Amino acid sequence: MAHYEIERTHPSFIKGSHKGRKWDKIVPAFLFVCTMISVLTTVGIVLTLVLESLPFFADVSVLQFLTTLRWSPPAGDFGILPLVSGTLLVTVLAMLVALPIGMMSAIYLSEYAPDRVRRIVKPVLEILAGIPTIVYGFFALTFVTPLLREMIPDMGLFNALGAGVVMGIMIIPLVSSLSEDAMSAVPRHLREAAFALGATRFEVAWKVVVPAALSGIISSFVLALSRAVGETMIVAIAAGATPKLTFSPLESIQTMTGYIVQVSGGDISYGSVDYKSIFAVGITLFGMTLLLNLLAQFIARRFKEDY
Amino acid sequence: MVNQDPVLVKRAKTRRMKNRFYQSLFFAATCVGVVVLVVLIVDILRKGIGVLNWDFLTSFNSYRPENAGLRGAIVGSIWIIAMTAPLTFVIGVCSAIYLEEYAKKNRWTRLIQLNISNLAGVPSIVYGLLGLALFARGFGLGRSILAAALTLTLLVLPIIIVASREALASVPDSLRHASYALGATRWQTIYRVVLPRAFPGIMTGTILALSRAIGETAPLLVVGAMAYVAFSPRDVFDIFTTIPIQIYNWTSLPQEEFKQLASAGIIVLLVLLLTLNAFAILMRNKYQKRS
Amino acid sequence: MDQRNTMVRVRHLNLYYGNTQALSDIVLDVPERSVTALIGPSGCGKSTFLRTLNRMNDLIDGVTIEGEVRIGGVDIYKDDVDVDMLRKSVGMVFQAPNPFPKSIFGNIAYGPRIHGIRQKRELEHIVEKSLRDVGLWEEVKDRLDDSATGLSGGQQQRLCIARSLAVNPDVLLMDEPTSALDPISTAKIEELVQQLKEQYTIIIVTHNMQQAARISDRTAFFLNGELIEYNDTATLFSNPDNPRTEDYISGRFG
Amino acid sequence: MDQRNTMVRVRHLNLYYGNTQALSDIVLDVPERSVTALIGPSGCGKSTFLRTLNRMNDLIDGVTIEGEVRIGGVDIYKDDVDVDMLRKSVGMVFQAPNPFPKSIFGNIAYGPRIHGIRQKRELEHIVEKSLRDVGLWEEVKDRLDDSATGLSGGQQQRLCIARSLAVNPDVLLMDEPTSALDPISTAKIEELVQQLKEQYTIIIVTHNMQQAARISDRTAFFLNGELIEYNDTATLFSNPDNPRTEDYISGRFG
Amino acid sequence: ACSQSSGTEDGGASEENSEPSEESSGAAGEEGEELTGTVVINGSSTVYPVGMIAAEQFMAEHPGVNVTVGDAGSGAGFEMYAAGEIDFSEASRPIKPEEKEAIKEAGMTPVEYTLGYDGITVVVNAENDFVDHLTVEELKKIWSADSDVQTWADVRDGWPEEEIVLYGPGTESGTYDFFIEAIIGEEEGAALRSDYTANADDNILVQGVAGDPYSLGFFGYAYYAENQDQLKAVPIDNGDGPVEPSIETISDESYTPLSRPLFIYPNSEKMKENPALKPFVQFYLENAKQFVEEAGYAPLDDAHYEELLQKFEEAHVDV
Ligand SMILES: Nc1ncnc2c1ncn2[C@@H]1O[C@H](COP(=O)(O)OP(=O)(O)OP(=O)(O)O)[C@@H](O)[C@H]1O
Ligand SMILES: Nc1ncnc2c1ncn2[C@@H]1O[C@H](COP(=O)(O)OP(=O)(O)OP(=O)(O)O)[C@@H](O)[C@H]1O
Ligand SMILES: [Mg+2]
Ligand SMILES: [Mg+2]
Ligand SMILES: O=P([O-])([O-])[O-]
Repeated sequence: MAHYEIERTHPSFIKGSHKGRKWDKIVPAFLFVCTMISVLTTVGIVLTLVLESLPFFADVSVLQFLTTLRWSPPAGDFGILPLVSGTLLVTVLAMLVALPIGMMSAIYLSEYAPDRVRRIVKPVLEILAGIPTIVYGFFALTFVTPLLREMIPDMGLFNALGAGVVMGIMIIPLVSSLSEDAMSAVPRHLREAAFALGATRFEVAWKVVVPAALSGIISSFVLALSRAVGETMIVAIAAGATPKLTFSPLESIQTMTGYIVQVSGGDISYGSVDYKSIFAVGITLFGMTLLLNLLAQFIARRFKEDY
Repeated sequence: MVNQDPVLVKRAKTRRMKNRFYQSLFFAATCVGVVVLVVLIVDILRKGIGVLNWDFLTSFNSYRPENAGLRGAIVGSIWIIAMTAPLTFVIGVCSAIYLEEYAKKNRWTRLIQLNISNLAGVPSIVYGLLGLALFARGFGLGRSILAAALTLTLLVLPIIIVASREALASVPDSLRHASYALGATRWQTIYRVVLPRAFPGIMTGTILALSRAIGETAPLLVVGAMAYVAFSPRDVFDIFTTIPIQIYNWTSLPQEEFKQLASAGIIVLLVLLLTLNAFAILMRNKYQKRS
Repeated sequence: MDQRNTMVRVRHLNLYYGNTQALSDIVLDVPERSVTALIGPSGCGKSTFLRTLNRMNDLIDGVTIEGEVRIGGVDIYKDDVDVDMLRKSVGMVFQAPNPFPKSIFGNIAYGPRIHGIRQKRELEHIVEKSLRDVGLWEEVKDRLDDSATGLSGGQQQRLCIARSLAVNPDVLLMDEPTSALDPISTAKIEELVQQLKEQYTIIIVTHNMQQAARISDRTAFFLNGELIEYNDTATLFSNPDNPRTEDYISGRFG
Repeated sequence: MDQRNTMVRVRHLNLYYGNTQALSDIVLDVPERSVTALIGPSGCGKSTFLRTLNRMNDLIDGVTIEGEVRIGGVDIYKDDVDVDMLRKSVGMVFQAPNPFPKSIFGNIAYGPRIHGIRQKRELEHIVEKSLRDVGLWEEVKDRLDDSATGLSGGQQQRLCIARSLAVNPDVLLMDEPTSALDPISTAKIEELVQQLKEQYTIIIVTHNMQQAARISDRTAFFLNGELIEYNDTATLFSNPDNPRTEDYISGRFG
Repeated sequence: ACSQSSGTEDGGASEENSEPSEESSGAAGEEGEELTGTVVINGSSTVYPVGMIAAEQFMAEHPGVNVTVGDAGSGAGFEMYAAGEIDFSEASRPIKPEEKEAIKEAGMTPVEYTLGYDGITVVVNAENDFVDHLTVEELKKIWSADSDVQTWADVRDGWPEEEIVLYGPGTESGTYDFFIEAIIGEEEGAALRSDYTANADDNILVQGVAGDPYSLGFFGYAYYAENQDQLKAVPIDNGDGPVEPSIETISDESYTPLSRPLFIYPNSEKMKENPALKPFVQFYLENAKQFVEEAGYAPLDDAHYEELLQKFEEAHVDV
């Protein structure tokens, strides 16, 4: 094969001073620092919670904390389970509302609604997520619960049901918007393939789009779940402040967040075990959300589908 | 049609009905959210609109309900948002850029991602505890606007990071390649090609984050928001109150009149929220048109 | 050719996207069990026309259609036509292979399942037959449960064809089915089309005139939404009636 | 041809994606101001090879490169090479047109701007010249501020070529630049390539052998990551040395 | 540079005031001289309205001063006190030994001033027509941790066989502690029964009792006073016959044992740095009776307030 003389020996791309260069050194460093803030936040949270709860666990053993069935600080009973059950109860109720409704709204918006309708309805639903939670708290107490009590007369004024339902409504847009995003991201050609086989819109949505978007949908579920577990003001206002190991939605309960906010605004002495207990509850809560997220990550990866 | 198999035709009819049934069901589900929103807003308007007037917006809080207004809280909320917005935006977008454009896709990056999505689920009150320990006490910022704004920044940061990452990831690689192929550096590519294109999505994330920040109550209670502040804060080290805090406080007083004020406060908060959302949607539409 | 029945019969078809007309007064008859190629420059309306034949255009907002389209004698734009059943009878293969993110088996079985076939045995039979028809059976029979997205581009496209065949259509529409494929995969699909026309009526869009010449019995040349010329492929390429057809096939115009 | 200088000189190039080898011991010289076509079946490494020439593979994690690539005499994988400036000298055009979501003007001016040109006059001059070079000036001169994404596919691809020219490269790499385009746009781009080789060294990947034959001076045939044959286009197509080349160009194998 | 304990240095009003702050503080109380600075109050949410009234009226006289009031809770108030973050803490219970210790360790001495009383009011639904009064014993029977009272009939013979629905503040509330002390007894670890419906917000308790015909609850007097149409206060018999809660009966201490004192703990050490603080505390104490009444609580007799002022002056001769 032919060989040729080489003409230029000093092309311009030998390293010299180039304008973009300096930014390409500084920028990543700065960006990295910004990213580290999130990591440090976690470190900060864990440190705060651990350090502040150490005195608590000096008084109350971890075993006692995890296994006692009663939460009654004045009596010296610090069993987290009633608070956990309260949290779970409200969360389950909220999910029962938010997941089906959110999911169905997402399917409607992504598969059925005309573009014009989607462009209006989606942000309107998103408003639900932006309404301050104390507003929901009072909505639950003064609107939803009375309504529910007409149907279920022997339900208490404070109950897990009203709080859970309203929390579920608040969370709807988290599910509907994020799932809708995931469904919209399913390429059009997959839908067309199904239509071309004679599928109805429902069959396309349910058997093609939803499975293809499943990992996104599950992520939205978990985000919703985490939000429900961590929600504070709604339960503080509407669910009562009665730590109770119960799974009856008609009763008044207390959640972990509800406990923390009430104690931190209460009158008890900051030196007391009662006060320190909020950090122990905080750690439990943090651990729970962490577990949920790990689970989500795992599930999302299992269901990840490439299209 | 060619093969009018009667069994199939009958089945087709059921399938069509099934489709129609589900369409109605899904539509109804969508309406639930919208209807609740309307009910919520009507309920609040009914309770609060009567006391909502100019005086309410321009007077400070008072023990006399007829004199009480929201001024200190409005100014406080604006201060907090004015601090939180740029901080979250810069830190959040920068983190997203780092994770999406610079970080190697290795175990550490995945760990950071997991950490961020985990932070998104950490209860806001826990951020309050952190803010108190770290900013108010640790950094000696006291119970100030700055301490509160920093707390809220950490609180809403995951929201904006996640949204911005999505936006950045949705920018097609072909655009990046085009830019690199012209000899652009990584930063030039990001700054001039990727970011403009991702901007609408980033805006959405920002607004969602700020909406959350505006309405937060629990962490600010812990960080030290005041219930009665009868002056407008002058700098970020000042004591503060915010609209949701004021609402919360009014609802806990015995007098019925304060509850009306609380409803009026909620209206103001919602108006602020909707303005912010509208702004976001406008920005989003403006930039979406171009690309 | 003339002894065969007409499978697709189009009369005075006009189609508008909003206010812009994309198809003007198309008249054309397609005999059954033949391959018809649609050629023409980009944007001339080939895909649009193809999509009127299985009413895929219904999915696009703002499309208006006038005229008559009969398939197997039935006016498919009549109110009493069940669109889903129409699409079952008129299969479609797209430019880019678009397998569902499901298993190979799940892809082929999707159509039969939605049309009511539940028995595993029957499904397995259909899957095997369809894959054999496209010559993919030997290549994939040991990994029917693997994801279809793991196949190569050419295999994916054949899978998509098999998926269309699995619902037992009469007509098969193909919109540039090989334009994203390498020459070898293209050759395989061209061969397949030749086999399939024994059973199916095939209408294929292509921007590759050699391909049209190689595989089709009749060719339709579209330009600016009009059907300029429609004839036996051999005639159209060797001896076109219309000077614009000649200009186009000789690569002379834009 | 032999009186021309070598612009690209590749010696014993091996490339690995992780552990799988995608290029094996490639040796090849490209003379300046010529068109070299890279052909071969899908997945044979054409794009991969092209991307080693402007180090676009650096953007992919886990790529290892051995051997020597010299452009204009400089070993571009040496440490003292400024990759950004290399890419300025070695332009690239992609398979799918990828204009920035900016104005037509903004697209062309992007490169000059990032390389430090700020003056409006100078930019205007570059934009006009680049657009003239690709024959797009007359078509778009009245709407330079319109979004480039509003152009037709063929126009977009020519815009992308103009955008590459605007930074004044020595080498132009094109990866199947016409495979997404209709025949008329394709013809325009082929014509353009013929003009551009007066000034630039062009290396073009194509899976269309007719195209390779029409436009290139030399052709390289790749198979499974190996360079099977590299020769004058006329020779390679009429009288290939290697039987596998012959099999491929005659469409005989897969 | 936090503003919590600021004098004129970082008070924004200082621009209007050409005179140095030390002088103006010396002239505190005199008309015409503008006082500047910020006073930060935090603590009990029960006492909060009193503080707010004091703040607002003080600021009306001294527009240069900013008084802000928080309602973070008595415990939080003392904690901020110890951390040196506030000028003034309010409490609905006396300071606990460990809190006092913490404050002393930080180099401060909390001085306690009793402002007045809040009568913890035991209430039933307005429709309840059988409860005429309850004895302390009966309350104890109902509320003690090992209570077996399920229906009203369990409380007193002849009352209906209807389930008694209980409402009360949560364990974190000062009212909870006080109620235990007054009704159950002072022994360590005493608690109320845990199966009642608790809430931190008295307004919400009001709604609970108002919505349940067979309910019983207890909370601060002001919340009863504002909702007399929906609630009925239960007279309490502590051995001397049933006494109905009212401002008078609470004030004259005949309503026992459920009157709980409200306190303030001005931070004496801060007075040295903060020129606005002493005049404010003085103003607060001088008008305490009026403020307490206005907030809906029961004031003490005039002699008590004179004592308060005297105590204050003795404590702060040096400032
Ligand atoms: N959804 C749509 N809305 C509006 N106009 C459309 C739409 N789809 C296609 N068109 C327009 O209709 C005309 C015909 O398009 P069509 O896709 O049928 O062309 P084609 O012949 O298939 O071209 P190609 O070879 O590029 O696929 C074009 O001008 C196109 O821009
Ligand atoms: N980023 C990557 N990571 C791992 N393997 C890759 C990557 N890109 C390409 N390959 C593999 O390297 C081989 C060569 O790919 P390349 O894209 O260079 O082929 P090509 O000749 O350009 O094919 P085509 O004609 O389809 O574009 C293929 O087997 C491909 O699967
Ligand atoms: Mg088309
Ligand atoms: Mg390639
Ligand atoms: O803040 P507490 O009034 O309930 O004492």
